[in-house]
Amino acid sequence: MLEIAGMACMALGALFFVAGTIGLLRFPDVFCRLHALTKADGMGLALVCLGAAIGAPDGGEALRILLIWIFVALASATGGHLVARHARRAGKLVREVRP
Amino acid sequence: MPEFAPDPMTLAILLPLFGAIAAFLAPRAAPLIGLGAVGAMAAAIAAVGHAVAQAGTVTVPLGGWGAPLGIELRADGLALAMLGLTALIALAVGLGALSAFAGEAPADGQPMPRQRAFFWPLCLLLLTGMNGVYLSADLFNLYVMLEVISLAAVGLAVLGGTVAALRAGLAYMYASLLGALMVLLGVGFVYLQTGRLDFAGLAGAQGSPALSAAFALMLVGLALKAALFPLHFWLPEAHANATAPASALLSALVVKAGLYILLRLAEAGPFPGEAILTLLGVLGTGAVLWGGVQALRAERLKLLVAWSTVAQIGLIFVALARAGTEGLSDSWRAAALLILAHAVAKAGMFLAAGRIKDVIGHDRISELDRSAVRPALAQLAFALAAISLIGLPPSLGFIGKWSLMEGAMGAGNWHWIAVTMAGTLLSVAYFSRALTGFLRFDRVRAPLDEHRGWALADAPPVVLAGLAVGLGLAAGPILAVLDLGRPFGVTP
Amino acid sequence: MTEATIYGLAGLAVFGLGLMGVLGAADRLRRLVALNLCAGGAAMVLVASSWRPPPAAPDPVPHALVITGIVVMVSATAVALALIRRLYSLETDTDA
Amino acid sequence: MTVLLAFDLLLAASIVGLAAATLLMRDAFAMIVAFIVFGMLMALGWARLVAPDVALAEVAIGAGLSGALLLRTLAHLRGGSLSAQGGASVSAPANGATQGVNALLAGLATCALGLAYLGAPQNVPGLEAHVADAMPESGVTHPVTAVLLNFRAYDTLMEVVVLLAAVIVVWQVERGLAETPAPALGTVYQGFARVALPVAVIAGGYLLWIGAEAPGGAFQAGAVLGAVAVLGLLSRHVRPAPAHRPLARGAFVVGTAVFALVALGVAGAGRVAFEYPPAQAKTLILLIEAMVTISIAATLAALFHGRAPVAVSREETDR
Repeated sequence: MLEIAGMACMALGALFFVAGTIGLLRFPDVFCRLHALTKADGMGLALVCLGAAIGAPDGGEALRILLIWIFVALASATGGHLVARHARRAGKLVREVRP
Repeated sequence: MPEFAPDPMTLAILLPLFGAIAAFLAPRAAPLIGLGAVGAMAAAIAAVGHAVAQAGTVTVPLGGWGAPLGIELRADGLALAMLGLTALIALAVGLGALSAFAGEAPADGQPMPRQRAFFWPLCLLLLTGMNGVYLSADLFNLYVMLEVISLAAVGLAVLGGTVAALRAGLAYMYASLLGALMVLLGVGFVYLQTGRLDFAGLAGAQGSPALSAAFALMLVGLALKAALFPLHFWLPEAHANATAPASALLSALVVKAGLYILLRLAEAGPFPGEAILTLLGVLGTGAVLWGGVQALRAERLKLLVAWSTVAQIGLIFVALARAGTEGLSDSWRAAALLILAHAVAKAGMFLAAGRIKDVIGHDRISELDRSAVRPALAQLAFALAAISLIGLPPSLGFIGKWSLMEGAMGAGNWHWIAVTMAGTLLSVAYFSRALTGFLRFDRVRAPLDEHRGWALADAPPVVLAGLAVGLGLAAGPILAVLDLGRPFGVTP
Repeated sequence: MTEATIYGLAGLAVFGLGLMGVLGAADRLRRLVALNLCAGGAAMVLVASSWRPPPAAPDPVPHALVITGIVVMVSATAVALALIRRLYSLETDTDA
Repeated sequence: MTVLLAFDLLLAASIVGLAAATLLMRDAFAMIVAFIVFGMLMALGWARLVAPDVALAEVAIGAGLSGALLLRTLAHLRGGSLSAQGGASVSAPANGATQGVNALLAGLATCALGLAYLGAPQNVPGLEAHVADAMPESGVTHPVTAVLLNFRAYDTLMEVVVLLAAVIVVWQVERGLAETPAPALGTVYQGFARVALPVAVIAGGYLLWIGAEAPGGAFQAGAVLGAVAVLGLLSRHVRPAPAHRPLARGAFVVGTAVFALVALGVAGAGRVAFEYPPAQAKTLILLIEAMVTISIAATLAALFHGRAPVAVSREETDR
């Protein structure tokens, strides 16, 4: 039962990653892409980690997965910030979306 | 004493390593540390020699595991000769480097002149790698050793810091890296087929497509490292633009690592077919001719010397190719002699060329005869080295070429004799371009310079060049050393 | 068709692509990246050679070799990059 | 099983595709990014081949640090910025015909190699039986660590020597080279560094310790600690100064020196070099690993930083 729940979480997480990737490929400018990437991938990562933690053999392993999640989330948030900051300084304007 | 006694083979590899560490930590004392480490290494090599003389082939299973799980060091006569050669050249080049880098002015306020501070750590790391190659009996270990050598060699090649040296150094780096990676993939194929990495595993293997692929990869990779025509493109610029002591090490030792491994592979493996051997011979012929022609066209002395390396390497491949599928039973000895002869003579020649360039101020061949300053001893050394490289008796080069031609005559391989003769004629032609420049005085405009006395820097090239000629008289003992432990399983 | 075959062939393909890059690329940086591709391909062939059909554990020796190879390659890459940076500085100084 | 087979095929195809993309990207920045992704996917493939140690090393060193080194160099070539505008192009005209012939030759050679690979016998027993037999005497329980630090310790020593040679050459080449200004990364990054770096140090130590029994060990730990140092350099928590030079030299050589000394020191009394007495094997291996980790971390950070630390002008320091 737990195994199925874990698998389901991972599958759902993977779906979020796919959505984020589509956003990365399809969105018009760097800020939109970042938005898709950080938001969707953050959710995807959380779900995959949750699924993996459910499947973990013991508490220690689950704790390590939790730590991994925290730090990857922190790192991707910082990374996203750095990309956005660099893009803004380099003068990349938000492209106007045509109606 | 036996309570604490690492074996001399391990010491021969690790002593230069300790020297390199010490020289890196204490740049000011680097020359002293370096010469001390080379001396200690020579002592360890003498101990290896003692052991080999008594037992023939000596092996050390590092870590006590033994092949195939662990790595073994193995020394026989061929390895011993190469070790001794390396120690000799390192000592001479080291002495030469003392004076070559002594006059270097401190650059932009740095505490130590760059070349002096970095020559010794790199040179000693190079010696670690070279000795490791000679003693290794494990394919993957050879790959790692090749990388040690190539990083140290690139460091030495760009020591001068000029744009030309850096460009040539980068091209050299890429060629060397690609060669090493081909060897690595070859090692992968060997492991795929045999599940082992030691030479003994290779010896017992049946021929198969995977092994052929492995041999092809390693052959091409090593030919690239040994600068066999047409894979020689990186060599002339890299060797000509390095500072003289570095050129001497690169030309005398580094290219020999690839050749030595090829010899060892030929000894261990299921032997490559006649077609491959002939191909090697043809490429060697190409190298002899192309290297000779380019040396004739070279405008600078060091470039001429570098092109002559290409030609001489080609001759060594011709020697390898000569024997046919009967194994290298006989021609390997000619190849080994040529490797030794070329190494001693070329080290002396590059040091001499460096001295000539330092004293005269340039090394343009066409203007050598206009110089009022004549570095007589360096020119003598250059001439003596040229005698050995051309192959005039009684030099070591003569003995090498003679044994090559003797064997070829015995087997009726007249075409290889023709190649050897052509190479000899070409070398006479290109070396005499430099030698006539030394001997002509009629184009000097200024009054001839006073004799400036002997410098210590003249000693290493003269000694090396003298040895290149004189060792021919000791060919018997050298051959006896080479046959210790019967590499290639032949009795003389 | 086992995992070893799939990834081994992929490794060879990567090695071949790297080879093409080294021989064909004009740009220094690109040639270096191509050499790194070659190294990756060779490493992949070695790792594939260590694979054993489960439940058997893989052979650890090629794993150790590949770790060594990775460290060696990053060292070589660093040296080549230092040469590239230095060359660039010298060339822009003299050509400008 | 078919799902996994499809996954393997897809992953292998992506790896090859990314390798090709790396070579085809016009912009050097995109090329490097493609190369990093290629390394990540390759590590995933190695995880599929049950080689977690190798995958860890590849992600940390092969993709991570190599990528960082490449990007740093690109920033140098483009005058401090990574974007393609306003910097020298790094390409030169090429000879199309030669290129074509070369590519053709390389393709043919690869096809021949592929045929040879398919012709090779499957699953030839390697050295795993030997390793399994010798494991009890190795002092550790993780086979890859046993191979690296005991059975083939000589190779590993020489690998550390390669790193040492690299840092010596880099210092030699870069003497007197003007420094590229490090990018200012802002307060968010500084905060992240303050939280993450100490944790990463702990993670490095954990990787080193766990290496005796599970995937991990000196190289992965050294890479993590090296990355910590790189992040420290970027956030300017670490500012190399000339006074650090002796310390840096010591850190570079300590791994090699201790490794080689232990290798020689255990010889004697019937043992050869590198033959640790079984009773002390675990202690000696951990000692060597700890020292090698320090050297690897210091060396990787120095390779990233480039030249030897020199005096920095006041203006530059204050910025």
